[in-house]
Amino acid sequence: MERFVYADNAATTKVSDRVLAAMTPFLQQNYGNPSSIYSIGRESKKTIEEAREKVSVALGASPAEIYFTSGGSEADNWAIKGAAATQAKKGKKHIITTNFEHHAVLHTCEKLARDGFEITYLPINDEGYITAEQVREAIRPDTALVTIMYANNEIGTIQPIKEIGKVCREAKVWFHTDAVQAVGHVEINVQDQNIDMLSLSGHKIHAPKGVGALYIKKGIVLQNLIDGGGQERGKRAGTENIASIVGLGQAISDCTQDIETKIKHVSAMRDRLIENALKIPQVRLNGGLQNRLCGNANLSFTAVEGEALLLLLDMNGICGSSGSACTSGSLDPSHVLLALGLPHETAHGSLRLSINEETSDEDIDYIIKTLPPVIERLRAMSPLWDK
Amino acid sequence: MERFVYADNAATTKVSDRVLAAMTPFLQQNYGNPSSIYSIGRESKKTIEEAREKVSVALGASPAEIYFTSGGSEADNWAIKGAAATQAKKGKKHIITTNFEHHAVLHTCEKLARDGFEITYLPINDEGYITAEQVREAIRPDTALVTIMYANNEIGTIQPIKEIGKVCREAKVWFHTDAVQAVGHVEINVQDQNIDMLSLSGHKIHAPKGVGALYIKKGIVLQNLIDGGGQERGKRAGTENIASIVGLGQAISDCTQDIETKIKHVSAMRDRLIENALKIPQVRLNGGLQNRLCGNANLSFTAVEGEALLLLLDMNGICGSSGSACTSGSLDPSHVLLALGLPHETAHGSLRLSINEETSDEDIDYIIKTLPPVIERLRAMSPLWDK
Amino acid sequence: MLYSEKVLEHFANPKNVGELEDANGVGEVGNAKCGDIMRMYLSIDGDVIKDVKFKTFGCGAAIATSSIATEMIIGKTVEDALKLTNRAVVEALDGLPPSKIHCSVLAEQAIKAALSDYYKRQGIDPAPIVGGAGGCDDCGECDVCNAH
Amino acid sequence: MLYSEKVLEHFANPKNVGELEDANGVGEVGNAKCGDIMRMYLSIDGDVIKDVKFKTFGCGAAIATSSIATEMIIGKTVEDALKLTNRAVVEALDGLPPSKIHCSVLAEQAIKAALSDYYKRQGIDPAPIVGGAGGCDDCGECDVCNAH
Ligand SMILES: Cc1ncc(COP(=O)(O)O)c(C=O)c1O
Ligand SMILES: Cc1ncc(COP(=O)(O)O)c(C=O)c1O
Repeated sequence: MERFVYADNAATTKVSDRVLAAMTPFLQQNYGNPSSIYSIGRESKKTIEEAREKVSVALGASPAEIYFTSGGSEADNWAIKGAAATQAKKGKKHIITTNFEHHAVLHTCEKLARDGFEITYLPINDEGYITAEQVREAIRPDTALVTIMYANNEIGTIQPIKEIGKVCREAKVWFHTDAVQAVGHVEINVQDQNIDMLSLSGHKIHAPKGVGALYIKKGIVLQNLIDGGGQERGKRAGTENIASIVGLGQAISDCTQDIETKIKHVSAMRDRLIENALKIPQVRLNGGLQNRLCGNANLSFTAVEGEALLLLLDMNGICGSSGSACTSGSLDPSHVLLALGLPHETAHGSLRLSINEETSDEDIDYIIKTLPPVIERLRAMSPLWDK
Repeated sequence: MERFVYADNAATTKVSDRVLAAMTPFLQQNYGNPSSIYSIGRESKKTIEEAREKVSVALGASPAEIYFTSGGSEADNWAIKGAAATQAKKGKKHIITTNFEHHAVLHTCEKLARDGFEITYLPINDEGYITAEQVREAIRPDTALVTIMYANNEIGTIQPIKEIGKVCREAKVWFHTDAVQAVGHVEINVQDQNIDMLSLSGHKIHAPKGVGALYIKKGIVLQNLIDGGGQERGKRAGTENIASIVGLGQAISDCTQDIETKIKHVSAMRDRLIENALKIPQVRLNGGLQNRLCGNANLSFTAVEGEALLLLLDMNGICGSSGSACTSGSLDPSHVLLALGLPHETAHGSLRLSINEETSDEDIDYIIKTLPPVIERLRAMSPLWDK
Repeated sequence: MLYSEKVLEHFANPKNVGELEDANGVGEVGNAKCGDIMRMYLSIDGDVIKDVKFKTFGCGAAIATSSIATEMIIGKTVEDALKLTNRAVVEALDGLPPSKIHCSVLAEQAIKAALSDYYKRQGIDPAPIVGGAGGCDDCGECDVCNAH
Repeated sequence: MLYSEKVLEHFANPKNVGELEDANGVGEVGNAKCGDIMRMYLSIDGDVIKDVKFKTFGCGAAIATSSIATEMIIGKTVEDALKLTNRAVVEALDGLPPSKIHCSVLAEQAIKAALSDYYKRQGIDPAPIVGGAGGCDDCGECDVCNAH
């Protein structure tokens, strides 16, 4: 292997040295239970509140609006199931979402549908976008919640969140956004953008896996997902995952600092990657290029199956993914690519490369060099290619 | 401060060096997403399965019956809400529990009560025990679930789990036990003991906070608590908290090894502590001494309030707790002590000291020496003492 | 539960602990169910509070508020003591955690209860001067904690 | 998704990739919707399979099973080739992950489809010899994946 290039940062990221350094004391010396009264417990408590402050600053929220969770999936489940339970009491049992959400949102909506909720799945257009107008048209008097992802995990398209939020505010409907892919890669301000609830996850921004947060705007009352002790002001029970919470605080500060410069730098690398990849015959870029996560490239190659492509790239030292990580063990084609209108055989064959500020120009060179022969080799084996 | 004695291991424990060593590689180098197909992802996956194996061995279960969660509270919530949802479809809406469960169980049951479930709270006797006979008498044709804790977190009493399990098996009622305090301190075998579901938490056994597991016997189908990606065989969504899962695997192996010797050693220290503490005037031991966690001592001192006692002990280098950690920030007296039949003023004044194999004889000496003057000093200030 | 240095200081070294044999005003508020009982002993000479002592069963904050409150009224006139608010007590301690604010209320009420007792012993109806009963019932905290 | 060394080896260096100009038996199974298509080319002389080539669109396991299956029948009699089971293919690869077992079924079926084609070209009804259609429809996997 000439080189090792990790281009799957949308799946998960490496814990950064700064984050690890912030966490380490809380894994060992400062092990006090934050709810305990004695000194080492009190210190843990204080540290959690500092991390909460950092998260709130990154989102333009107030600390009292931030609740720590075990990750993005829990945050999504809590926001949606919690809002559904609250609103159902007022007779509101209609939820608006899209057909290209992460499974944490989609499967949660499906669960609610089994419980008697009606779900409207707004279709994305062939570039991967939803409009605020679509949301406006779908809202009904019994709409309990609108949940639309900030940026898609597979094709990286960024939605018009502020406008969607405005439509929801006008209609007095709660608006949740799954911003797991957006935080740290897009400038976010929940107030300006009219967001009522926002999910985020640590392991996408160099914090560890298994920690995340849900922003809940003051005044919004969700039913708890996890009942028990009084942690997180009685809204999320369970002894706090202090080390990881500290890591999340550090990570979100780091990744939102100087974000404009980072976006510019990473976008330039991404554009060079896409430009060169598009020179391969019969390739397409999935998702529009305009409003797109700075690190995301998603490509389909006619007659090439996704898993085989990933495996061969891995053998050449390149980590990418096909569909979202949590479904790549399954037989399903990507629901996101199907939502884009791609036929099944193409939906099986996409390659997502997700780079970030740690990616080097040499890494991009290496991908550009490696990709064409790998594609050629698989096509030589493919019964669809000579058809 | 002459000495620092951490005697609050029932609240949380220090991550052990062995556990930290096992975790460290997964915080940094091996950061692959376990669901990914390329090599570093595949390695993460394998590691998780090894940890699952370790947990299953410790419980006498099979690996396919172990599901990782974000902690004990999530495990309790999932077991109880998940079972309730499954059973409600069969018209079973009655749950049997006790009046001295952890809040993760109690508040979950209260939530279900609001949703139309009927809850029977079996009362403990004045020594802190439930009998299998009480359970037998409470079971009805519409009983969905029996959930009774293995060992109490405040007073350390160990319940007759095997017998309760037998009663439930005979009646064909699902049996869940919150074993967060028992794992690593009691010999457990879910098969012998007729347990259908069992919750455990890492941070009570020298693994980090924010990781736990739920054992679900093969054949039992629970509704998911967290929907989304296909992790944990589609039953618990969310990118796996690999480092912590590895830590939990290591910790549970360590703490169940040579458990008999450990229990003997720790019990002896505990007995010496209790014996000497009982020499203080007007003191009582809460919970029976017979079937009691080897590290637990819970004492009430007439006319002494719990929080003040803890604070003064802390100033003398001793970390203990009053009530459970997650409620010690609140104004409530301990519901466990009230369940034992203690009057309110006594329920406000209990001291839980929880020691473990890391506690030394010198630590015990120090507690024995420090406690009497501290009690005396608070009594001198108390308007209840001279009454 | 984050206590200020000031609270910890007063808890560790409380001022004016004890009873006053020659007290001419004694007041007790709170109850064991709530977890806090405060008893204040005042020795009043003319219009001036010459000495104060307290006994408290309660959390760290209860002890610290008792201690600082006694300091705040010792040597003051009865009139000034009546003006002592729970807010002033909280400020003097550099703040209290939200769940402990009721302790400062108790301290204020304990002083008022002791002053009421003083007036009664003088044959004066305290109600117009001291105001309400000054008992625990006014605080409402117990409802909060029991409803929890 | 944990592949054995054997699977990875056959994926990295698949044997018998390509087409056979002089094939006298060609079979294709699977469909793009399911994500796997396998096409087998057989060159049969008398009773013996002289040469085999394959083309596969599909995952790593699909390519590896195609590769090993061709190796397992090359030089064998038609009769022996008919006896090749998906189980034997899985074993030869030191196992497959559960979700990839269908690939081995496809390999077996692709060979049977090619043999059916061979019989048909000889004017012989393949049904009594080869058995069922050997098409993708028998595998049932697509239902599984679509129901998911
Ligand atoms: C008996 C019992 N159940 C449940 C829990 C909750 O576990 P966790 O803090 O991991 O959520 C605890 C400890 O906090 C406990 O002692
Ligand atoms: C858009 C989106 N939502 C939710 C999640 C789930 O987050 P987590 O893995 O932290 O549960 C992910 C990533 O896995 C994601 O990309």
